[in-house]
Parts: sequence; C-alpha cells; structure tokens
Amino acid sequence: MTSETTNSPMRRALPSMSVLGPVLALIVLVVIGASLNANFLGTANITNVLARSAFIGIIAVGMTFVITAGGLDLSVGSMAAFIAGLMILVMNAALPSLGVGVPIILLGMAVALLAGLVAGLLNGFLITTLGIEAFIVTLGSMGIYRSLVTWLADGGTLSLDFELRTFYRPVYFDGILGISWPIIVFAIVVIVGELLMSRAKFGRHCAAIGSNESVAHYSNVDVNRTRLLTYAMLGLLVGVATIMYVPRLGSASASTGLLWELEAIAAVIIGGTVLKGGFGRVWGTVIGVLILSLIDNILNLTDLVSPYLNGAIQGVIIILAVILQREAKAKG
Amino acid sequence: MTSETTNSPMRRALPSMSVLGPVLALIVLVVIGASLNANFLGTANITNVLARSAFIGIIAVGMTFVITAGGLDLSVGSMAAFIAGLMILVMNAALPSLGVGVPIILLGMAVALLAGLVAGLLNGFLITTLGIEAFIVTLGSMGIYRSLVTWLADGGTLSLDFELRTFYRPVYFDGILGISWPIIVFAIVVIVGELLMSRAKFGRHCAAIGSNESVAHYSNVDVNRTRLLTYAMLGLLVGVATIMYVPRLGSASASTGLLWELEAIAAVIIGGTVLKGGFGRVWGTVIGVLILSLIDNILNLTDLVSPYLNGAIQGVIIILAVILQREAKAKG
Amino acid sequence: QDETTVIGVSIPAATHGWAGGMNFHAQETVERLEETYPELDFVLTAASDAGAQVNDIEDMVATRGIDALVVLPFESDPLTPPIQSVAESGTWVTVVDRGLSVEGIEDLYVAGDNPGFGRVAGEYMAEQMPDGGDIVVLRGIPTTIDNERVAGFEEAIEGSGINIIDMEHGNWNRDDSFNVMQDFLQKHDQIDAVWASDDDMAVGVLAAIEAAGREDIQFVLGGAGMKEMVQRVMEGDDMIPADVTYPPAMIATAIEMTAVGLVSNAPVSGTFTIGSVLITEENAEQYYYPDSPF
Amino acid sequence: MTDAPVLSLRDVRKSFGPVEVLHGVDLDLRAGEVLALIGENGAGKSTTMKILAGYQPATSGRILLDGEEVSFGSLHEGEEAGIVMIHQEFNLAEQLTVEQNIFLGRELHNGWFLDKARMRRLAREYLDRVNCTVHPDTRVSQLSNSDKQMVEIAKALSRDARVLIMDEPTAVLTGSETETLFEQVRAMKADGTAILFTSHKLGEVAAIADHVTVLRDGAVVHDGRAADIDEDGMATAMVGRDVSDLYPDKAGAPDDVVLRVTGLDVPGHAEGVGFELRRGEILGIAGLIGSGRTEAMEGLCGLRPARAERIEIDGAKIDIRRPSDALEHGLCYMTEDRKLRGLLLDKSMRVNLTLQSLDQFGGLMIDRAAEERALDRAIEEFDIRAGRREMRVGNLSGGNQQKLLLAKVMMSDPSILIADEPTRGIDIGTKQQIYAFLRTLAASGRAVVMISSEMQEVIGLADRVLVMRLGRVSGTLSGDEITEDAIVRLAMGVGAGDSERAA
Ligand SMILES: Nc1ncnc2c1ncn2[C@@H]1O[C@H](COP(=O)(O)OP(=O)(O)OP(=O)(O)O)[C@@H](O)[C@H]1O
Ligand SMILES: Nc1ncnc2c1ncn2[C@@H]1O[C@H](COP(=O)(O)OP(=O)(O)OP(=O)(O)O)[C@@H](O)[C@H]1O
Ligand SMILES: O[C@@H]1[C@@H](O)[C@H](O)OC[C@H]1O
Ligand SMILES: [Mg+2]
Ligand SMILES: [Mg+2]
Repeated sequence: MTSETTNSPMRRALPSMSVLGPVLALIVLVVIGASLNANFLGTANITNVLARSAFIGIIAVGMTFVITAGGLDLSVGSMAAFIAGLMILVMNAALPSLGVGVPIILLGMAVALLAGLVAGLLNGFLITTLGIEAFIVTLGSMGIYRSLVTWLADGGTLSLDFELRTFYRPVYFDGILGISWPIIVFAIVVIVGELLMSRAKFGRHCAAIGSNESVAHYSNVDVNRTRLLTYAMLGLLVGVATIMYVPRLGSASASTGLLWELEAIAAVIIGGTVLKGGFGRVWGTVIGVLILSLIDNILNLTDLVSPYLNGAIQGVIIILAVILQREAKAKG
Repeated sequence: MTSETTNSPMRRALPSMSVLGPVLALIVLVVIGASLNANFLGTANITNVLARSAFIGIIAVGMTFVITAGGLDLSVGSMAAFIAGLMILVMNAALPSLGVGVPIILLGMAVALLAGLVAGLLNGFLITTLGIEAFIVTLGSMGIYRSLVTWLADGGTLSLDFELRTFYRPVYFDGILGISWPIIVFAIVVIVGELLMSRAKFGRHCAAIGSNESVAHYSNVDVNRTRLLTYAMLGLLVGVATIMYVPRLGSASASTGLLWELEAIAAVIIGGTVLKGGFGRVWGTVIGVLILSLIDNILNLTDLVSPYLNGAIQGVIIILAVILQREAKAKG
Repeated sequence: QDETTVIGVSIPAATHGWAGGMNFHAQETVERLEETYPELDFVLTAASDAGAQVNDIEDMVATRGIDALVVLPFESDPLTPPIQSVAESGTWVTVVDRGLSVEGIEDLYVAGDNPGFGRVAGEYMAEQMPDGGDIVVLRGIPTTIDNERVAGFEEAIEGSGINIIDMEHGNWNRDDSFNVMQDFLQKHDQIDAVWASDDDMAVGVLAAIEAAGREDIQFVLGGAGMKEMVQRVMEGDDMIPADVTYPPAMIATAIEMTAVGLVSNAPVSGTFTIGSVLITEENAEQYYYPDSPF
Repeated sequence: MTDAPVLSLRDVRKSFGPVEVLHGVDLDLRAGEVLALIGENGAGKSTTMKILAGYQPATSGRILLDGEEVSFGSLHEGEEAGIVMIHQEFNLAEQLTVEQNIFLGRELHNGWFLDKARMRRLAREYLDRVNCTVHPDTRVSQLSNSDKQMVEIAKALSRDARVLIMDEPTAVLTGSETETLFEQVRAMKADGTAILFTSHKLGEVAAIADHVTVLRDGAVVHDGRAADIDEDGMATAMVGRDVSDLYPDKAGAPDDVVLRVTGLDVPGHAEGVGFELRRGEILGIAGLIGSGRTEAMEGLCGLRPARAERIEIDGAKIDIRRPSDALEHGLCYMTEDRKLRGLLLDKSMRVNLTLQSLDQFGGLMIDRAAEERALDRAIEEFDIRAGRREMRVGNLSGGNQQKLLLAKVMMSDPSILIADEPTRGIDIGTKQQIYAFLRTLAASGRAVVMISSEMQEVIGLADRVLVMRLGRVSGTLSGDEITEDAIVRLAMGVGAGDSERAA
C-alpha cells in the first residue's frame, strides 16, 4: 500500500516530553536541595529520604493499579494505622509464649500481610460484587479503621514491648551493603510493580478496565476479578508498608498514617497516571513519591519565613510540578 | 414518514427506586433517632441539626455542580477557613472607622463573597485554562489556604471583636418565623441549585460536559467556561457558607473547616450524583448532607459502647445508605 | 567545626488553639534568642503527625548538624527511639511537655503535668459543688494526654457526689464542641456544670448554651489558659469562674534554658515541672498575656 | 455450501423491557458461506448478531451450534466455540495501543512475562493482511475511524474464527479498504469459515453474499440465495416500497454566493483551503481519507484551532473563533463521529436533541414541554424508531442514532449546513429521505456542504464537487464534469494510476 496520506499514525511513540515532565521536576528539586545545603546529597540524607518514602511509596505502587483500573482507595492511611495496631497487639500478646526472637517477628509480619489482604479484599468485594462507588466504600472503611485503632488503643497509643522493639528495629534501620531494608523492599515492590504493569497481563487488563469497562468485558477480561485483585494487592502492600513502619516508631495511634491516602493518590497523579483510569505508570509514581518527600526535606534544609507557610509552599510546588509536566507535554 | 414503532409517549415518570434510595435511608435514620430519644423530633433539635448542616450543605450544593461536570474540589474546607479568617481580619480592621453596625457586616459579607469567588475562579482557571488535573490543583490550594489561615492567625485563633460578634450573632441564631437564617439561606441555595440543575441550561451543560466533553464541545457548549463557572459558583457558595459560619463562634483557626471537603463530596455521592460526572441531583445532595448530620446527632443523643467507635458507626452507615440505594435500584 | 551552635526545635504543628500558642511562643523565642546570641542558629520545624516529626528530627541531624534538640513530642512512644538515638550521638536533648517512654534519655525535661491538669480541674469542681451534681465532659483528641487528664479528673471527683452523665470527644475543636454540646443539651434536661477540658472547647460549649438559653448550667470549666478565657475569669464572669493553666509558653522556657545552657557552658539539666495552676478571679491578672495569640 | 448449518437461530425472540424487537427469527449460517443480514435501521440486525455471538441472551428461542442447542453462559463460551464478532460500534479501549487491543483478553506469554515482541509481530501481520499501515504501538485514540475499523477487523482475523460476524464493518471504510476486507472474507470463506455480515451498501451485499436474509421490524421477510435477488429487490424487501429513485433531481442554476472562504489553514491538517458556496446548492466534498476534509470544516466552524484569510457570509466578512460564532451566522457542522462527538450516549433523546439549541427552549428555565414537542416533531420528521422514548440514546440502533444526530443539528435551523458523512449507517429507504431532505433544505434558500466518502452519493446528489488532496483543494467539478474518474484523478493527484483509498 502506497498511501502517502496515512502519515500521522506512523510516528512511533518517541519518549514523549510528558514522560520527562515528572523527571524534570524531580531534577529541579534535587538541584535546589543541593544548592541549599551541602549535606543534601550526603548518604545519610539520601538514605533518610528514601527510607521514609518507602511507606507511602509501597502503598502508592498499589494505588497506581487501583487508579489505573478506574478505582480509588481512601482507606489506606487508616488501614495502615489499624494494621500497625493489630500487629502490635498480637505481638505483645504472643510475647510471653514466643519470647523475643525471629518467630514473633514473623508472626507479626504474617498478621500484617493477612490483615492487609483481608482489608483489601473487603473493600474490593463491596466495590466490585456489590457495585458500590469506590469513593463511598473506602471513605466508609477509612472511618471504620481509624475508629478501630483508636478503640484498640483506648484513645491512646499502642506500643510494642520495648525489648521487642529493640529486636525489631533493625528491620527499619539496618539493611545490606549499607542500603536499609525499607529501601530494598521499596525497590523490589517498584520493580515487581513496574513489571506487572508494563510486562504482564494484569497491568494491561487494569488499563483496559479503566479505559473502557465494557470493552474489557467483551474481550473476555474478568472485570470484577481484576478490579478485586487491585484492591487486594493494595491491601497487601499496605501490610508490607506497615511491616516496615512498625519498627520505625514501635507504636500506633489514632494519628498514625493520617492523610497517607491523599499523599499516595497525589504521588500517583503527579507521576502521570490518569485519575479517571485507563493509563498508569509505576515508575512515574515513584517519581511522584520522591517529589513529595523531597519537598518536605528541602523545607527542613533552610530556615523559612514561617513554618506556618510550609503547607502553602508544598501546595505551590505540587501544582508547579504538574504544570511543568503539562507544559512539557504541550511542547513535546 | 410514519412512526408506528415509536410507541408514542410512554412517559410515565414513576419515581424510580434509585430516587427513593437515599430518601429511604434518611427515613430509617429519622425513625431510629426518634425511637432512641424523645427530643429528637423536637423543634430545637431539628433546628440545631438543620442549621449545622447549612455550612456543608451550601458547599455541597456547589460541589454537586462541580462533580456533575466531571470535576472535583478538595480545597473547600480550607478555603472556608481562609475566608473566615480574612473576613474577621477585615471586619476587625474596619471597626475603628465603621463602628459596629450594618455597614461593617455588609463589608464582611462582601469580602467573603468576593474572596470565595476569586478563590473559585483561581481553581477553575488552573483546571480549565491550564488543563491541570482538578485533584492536583485543589489538593495544592487546600494546602495553600490552610497554611494561609494559620499564618494569618499566627498559629492561633482569629476572633471577631466581641461587640461586633454580639451584633453579628443573630445571623446564625435568629431568623424569621422561628426558622433560623442558616436554614433559610440553605433552603434558598438548594432551591436555586435544584432549578439550575434540573431546569436550566447551565445544569444541562454541566451534565453534558461530565458525560462526554467532546460531544459537549461539538454541541456548542463552551466547555471551559461552563466548568470554570462551576468552580466559581462553588467558591461563591463557600463564601456564603462562611458568612453563616462566622457569626456562630466568631472565630477562625487552622482547624476551621477541617475535612469539610470530604464531607461535602460524600454528601454529593450519597445523594446519587455520579463521581465521574455526567449526572447530578441537588436534592439528593441535600439528603446526603442530612444523613451525615443525623448520624452525628444520633450518636451524640444516645449512649454507645465507646465514643471511640463513632467513626466506625458513621462509616458503616454511609456504606449501608449507599447499599440501600443500589439494592433499591436493582429491584426498581 | 565552626563557631555557631545549632539548636533544633521540633514541635507539633499549629492545628488548634493551644498548639498555635505553643508555635507562637516557639517562633518568638527563636527570633529573640537569635538576635541576642549571634553564635546560635536555630532550626524550627512543626510536624503534623508523629511520623513527620521523626522525619524532621532526622533531617536536622543529617543536614543541619544540630548540637542540641528541643522537642515537644507529638506522642511519647513513637518518638522515644528516634530521640534516644539523637541523645546517644552526644547531642543535647531537651524534652518538653510529654515525657519519653524510657527514662534518662533527655538532659533536660520541661514537663507539663497532664494528670495534674485533670486533678486540679476535678478538685475545683468538687469544691464548687459540695452537694454533688450532674456534669458533662468534653474530651480532646483521643490521645494519651487526654486519657491522663480525664483519669486525673475522674480520680479527683471520686466520692464527691459529682456524676459524669455524658462524655464525648470535642477534639479540642470549637465547632465539634458546639455540636456535641447542642446535642447534650437536647439529651439532658438538667446539667449542673460542664468540664470542657480545654478553652477552645469551652468557647463552643458556651455558644451552644447561650443559644439554647439554658439556665441550669452553673458554670463551664475550660483549661489551658487562653487569653479570652483568662480575661473573663478576671472580669468575674459567672459562667467562667476559673480556668486551669497548661501554658503553651513552656516551650519558650525550654528553648531558653537550653540556649542559655549551651552558651554559658553551665548547662542546666534535670526536670522542671510546670504544674497546672488554678486561675481564679483573684490571681487571673498574672496569667493574662494580651499579646499572645492564645 | 450445502452442509448442515454451523450456527442457527430458531424462533428467537428478544424483548427490552416491554418492547419486543425480534419476533421469532430463524437463521442458518453455513461453513464456507457468506450470509448477508439486511434490513432497515432498527429492524433488529445488531440484536440478532449479538444473540448469535453470545453478547446478549435471547428472551426465548433456541441457538443451535452444529445442530446442538447451546446457551452461551458467558462471552467466553461463545468465543470458545469459535464465534467472533465485530461490533457496529467500536469495541476498542481508546487509551490502549493497537497491539494491546488486538490481544486484549488473549495476551501471549513467554514464561511469566508478556511476549511483546511476538504480539507486536503478529499484530503487524494481521494489520498487513488488511493493508493497514498503523503502527501497533499507536494509541487507538489517535486513529481515524477507518483505521479503527481496520484494527477491529485485524483483531477479529487474529482469532481464527469458525464463525465471523460483522456488523456494518464497511460503514466507515472507503471502497478500496472494503475491497481489501472482502479479499480476506473470500479467503476465510475458502477456509470454511461461516460468515455473517450486514451493510446498508447494497452493492457490497450483491458483491460478496452467497445468501441474503432480510429482516423487517424484527421478523424475517425474505430468505434466499443472493443470486436470486438484485439490489432493487433487496431494497424493496427491506423497506416495503420501491426505492429505485434514490437521488432527487439536481437544482437549476445556483444563486448568489452565501459563503466564501479563502486561505483557511488548519495546522497539521489543511492549508490554503478556499471555496464558494451558493444559495440553493449542495456542494459535495470528496477526497481520500485523511485528506483533511473533516478537519478543514471543523476548523472553519471554530471547533478546532484554525485561521483563515477571509471568511464571508452573505458578503460580509466574519470572524469565527468558537463554535458559537459559527452558529450565530447560521453555519452548522454535523460531525461524522456520532459516538464520540455527536451524542451523549447515556442521555435521553430529548436531552440530545436540544443540547445544541437550548436557547430556543425558554430563557432562564428550560421549557420541558416544548422540548417534548420538538422531540415529537423530530421523531416524526426523521422517522426515528426507538423502543421507548426515554431510553438512553446508546441503546438506539446505529442508524437511528444517526437520524437523531441529524435532527439535533437541524434544531439550530442552520442556513448553511455542513454535513460530514450524513448517511453513515443509514438504511437505503431513509437515505432516500435524507437526500430529499437535504435537497429541500437547499431549495428553501439555504446551502449544504456534504462531505462524503461514498462516491455514488457525491455524484448523485451534489451540484458541484470540491475535491481535497493532502489538505489542499485539488479541484472543483460541476455539472457533467462530476464523474467517478474525474474525482479519483483529483483525489489521487494527476496521473495516479490505481484508485487506492479513493473516496
Ligand atoms: N439495550 C437495549 N435496550 C433497549 N432497546 C434496545 C437495546 N438494544 C437495541 N434496542 C432496540 O432494539 C431495536 C433493534 O435494534 P438493532 O440495533 O438490532 O437494529 P439494527 O437492525 O441493527 O439497526 P441499524 O441498521 O440502525 O444498526 C431498536 O429499536 C433498538 O432501539
Ligand atoms: N483524533 C485524531 N488524532 C490524531 N490524528 C487523527 C485523529 N483523527 C484523525 N486523525 C488523522 O488526521 C488526518 C485527517 O483526518 P480524517 O481522516 O478525519 O480526514 P478526512 O479527510 O476528513 O477523512 P474522512 O473524513 O474521510 O475520514 C488523518 O491522517 C487521520 O489519521
Ligand atoms: O494540644 C493540647 C491542647 O489543646 C491542650 O489543651 O493541652 C495540651 C496540648 O497538647
Ligand atoms: Mg445495527
Ligand atoms: Mg472525515
């Protein structure tokens, strides 16, 4: 076929500038940080920032799938608090019989993963099988988990037995080859997530569902199952994040994980995933998470006019980061 | 051209059960409330609940249009706090020159309306003209306004001059024919909103944009302008809500309006408006607002196992209210 | 090592009245001390939850090389290990208000007294109502602080004939407290007094009572020493006969003691408890700070 | 062709709510045979096809697969049985790429991972089979309608069907693309595939079908070998009356110029487009797919960024920046893409009908009763057949959606109508009515521009024909110059030998 006229669709997907947008924003932030403070690029600071990004990061990877498939989950923050509380309660309770040691840590981890999975499945079930708007289901479960952890903690703080905490602490603070565990786990979650999203059937099906549910259905994609899986996976990842979180603070209370859901969703969107579904990228989410963490970090590097205005600066940077992305897209 | 097959006007506008869903949920709550406490249906309690609902309610009416047109606004709560703060500052500053009296109240009101309008236009501008995801824009402005009010209040509370407050107080607590002003204003906003949504061009256009933006564009709907208007209108209504709010306690602080955005969005969705846009109903939103207020009211009027669990009960009821609606819809 | 000594100050964000007052005092003190002592440099951060506060402290250590840390822990348990590691690295640590879960970490502890806060309030109630009576209680945000206060209060009224007929969370928030109080007024025909446990909450409670026009409530007892409330005590307002202090300015004391200690080479260590004091018409004047935002 | 049927329907009925749309349909598909199912808009063709493929359950009746009664519990079972369907409405996920769509639900694996290389290669092969040059990594949302259709066809070809069902596959295709499709159909037929298809282009039916079944109002009214019925016969069987005079007489000498466009540029699509439109005439615009006809007219009407040296209406220079400017001057564009740009599929007919002209229905408040009256008139005038008046427009038959779209555009009472592919998916009887309608419109002192990829329609209806090539006007024909050959030459560039993708 000799048609000169079918030109346009031939242009192959060059790494469009929209791809570079978030990366660019990140680079700008790093440059600002480095110019403000000599220690910014030091190992200690980088380790700190990456390790603390891990919680939201791990959750945001799961959120990327949920949003790509056209869903939303507002409950992750309070779910994390609840799981942390549960984990602490169970571990404290098992202490007399199991003693301080690896088994009790494994028990705690198993509880976290299981609770996360069940919580995710529950959200997913209400959303898919009963067909209730995701916003409502997860707003409801957000209230429920937050309330439950307050109740478990009797209004105060649930704390891991101190000895146990000392034993568990290395899971946050140590690592291999100088790289701490949260960073390693985060990296693994990201790699697996990226592969799942871009190289596996699951990722494609998520995008298809988010793009057009009935087309996916007509193409033999099990819409409900796939969507349920995204919530289950997110729940599981909340469990994983909690496993990393508990050794850091050794406690859980009504304020644990507050607003994590907003941060996770923001990271996903800053990363270029479409809020209404149909397109998602895990690596973008990572960039989004790093951008958010760096903003906080940079605000601590210098003395600002007033700490009251931190929130305003954060807000402005978030909007700017996304404008940059759009502008880049427009030009590209 | 004949039309034997058009089965001429079968228009029986039977109220579909999906319409009855939220109403049913509301009725169930009222029955529960009445059976738990004798004062529940008393004028005083009803007035209290309605007047309190007015803030979120007025905002939620605006939010209904934003969501129907396929948008979202997370900034309304902190916008309200900021406007309240601004209003108080301006009124206190004008006190020496204007003195206590109607003019200063009118000045305050004008400031609130203007600030709301400008804030709404700003959100709308970033979303429509610059084409940035509404979630990001309003998440950003949420941080900005919250920060600004904290800064204005120097971290503390901005309080209206005491004398001024005494003069302004009736705007919340008094009314005509025993109906207090917030209720009257809320009712007016609802009626105008309902007419706009279901009988005016504007409502049609919002639904069209939310349903399919490019169809709307090809049908001579000015997509950007209409969408901008929804945000502007929401901003204006936040201003109206603030005018009712300030006389109640005469103060604003960083915690004013916290989470109002979630409550407003929840009310809209409970009322049957579709989160992804394309369909909205104002009267449903009113029911949603009342359901949310009644839950709190009932929880306070009865003795529950533990107040820690209030959030859980709220969560469950929100989900149940929407399940009821879906079930009803399935049957209807 | 250069000449300047860096002091990190980490506090919870100004999310409500008392915390706002505390933020105000912290900033004001930092500014004042920076001017007085050119050799001192301050890093001030405000966190919105415990995790964020740990981040702030990590950042101070990693990028600002702080020599001393003044910290008002968001919560005791989660902040204990991070502060402990700061202390172990040789940095001076001053803890304010909420104590750590492990003893002996801090060099200086400027303590608030939460059980005492509840106790003073309870004792006042018992004294005002010798024949007992029915009261309602508004509690703060569910936290250990709140639990300690309520426990202290309940202990103090035990056996006094005072009944707590209802208790809900007003979350140290005016609006929430207004709503809760409105509903309490619907639910109970006779309420003798209210323990609002915080002055912000007292504001909401008073507005609700005023609007309902109820005469049965004799008085409302708040707490923390908000200036408007202190003023009303001073003026002899019947509804607000007293208040219980919990001065947000304790952060200023802590920062100042730390700074002076570092500069003078005569560091002050130990524990300074800032007890909760009852404010009444007689002594109100000395607790009234018209320039504070709180 | 005489074997037992592969797939049959026996006395199949289908109701949507209270409305029965199929009243006992019998149908037989045989291996190696092409069955054409034809009928008016709303006759029930798509519904029949969906039932056969397992997309919708029948209300009653039986489906026989190799003589055995089956009931497809899920789509999967239909596909397991080797039944593949190409829908009338696109069934592609817009945000996914061509390759992702082709393999959606049947992705190939290489161990744990997707075998992207192989899928891409195979996608390329399937696309090549239908002469489609789009890159497999292109997002579907970037494709033109005809490319989308070719992707759908490629997707269907990839499934090695025993039974291939195609619902109006050629509606958005050009002649040469249709020919490419038919080559594939013949090859599959030779391989023993049973094929069911429908089209409103009866010439195609005559060219490819072995057997023809005609549906009218949900019942089979004719069933026989294709050789035994000619196009007129088909039309008569479908419509129930004679439709041999498809095109109305052309008008006499056209009047004064109502629209003059010079130097219209639509960045990326068209350049220096200029033409004149006279009162009372129908101006046809022909050209290859992608020649920028749609974009040029959308640009003219302010629907996409464009600039022009000069636009005159009734001799006065005007400025069109946004769609409302065009409408104010009586210039109205009717889109070729009814699903993505034309109609709100989840809304009712009433809402769709009046959306563009709400100003006519009351000032502040919309006059519902007036809207209902307008709908009554539109249903009558455009013969829109809907089961129920309140049904979502997405559930109307394709042709009836098209009629509603025309009615919607006419609500704004344009003095200049630009109709883009106005008869896409319209049955022959209604086509005749639409042609008559456009002619009457022109005769009433207005003017019509008709973009069309159907050569016969352009020749039969237009007073003058403007031909576009590569975004530019390559010539204008009038009177006796309007011949297929002349149009093709202009569309292809002088001397072009083959008529590849000719409109
Ligand atoms: N989901 C549905 N709900 C209600 N009515 C429907 C639905 N699907 C189809 N119909 C109705 O069934 C009838 C037959 O529609 P169908 O789509 O089968 O027609 P068709 O022969 O394919 O017409 P066309 O040539 O216009 O595509 C129409 O009246 C249509 O409105
Ligand atoms: N949404 C789109 N995004 C990107 N390119 C597009 C889009 N729609 C069309 N194109 C491309 O623009 C060019 C012109 O479009 P189009 O095919 O609509 O022109 P046309 O002359 O109107 O042809 P026809 O109307 O017969 O399809 C083509 O190359 C087409 O592939
Ligand atoms: O925030 C709390 C405040 O409101 C209370 O009054 O005192 C202790 C503080 O931590
Ligand atoms: Mg059809
Ligand atoms: Mg076209």
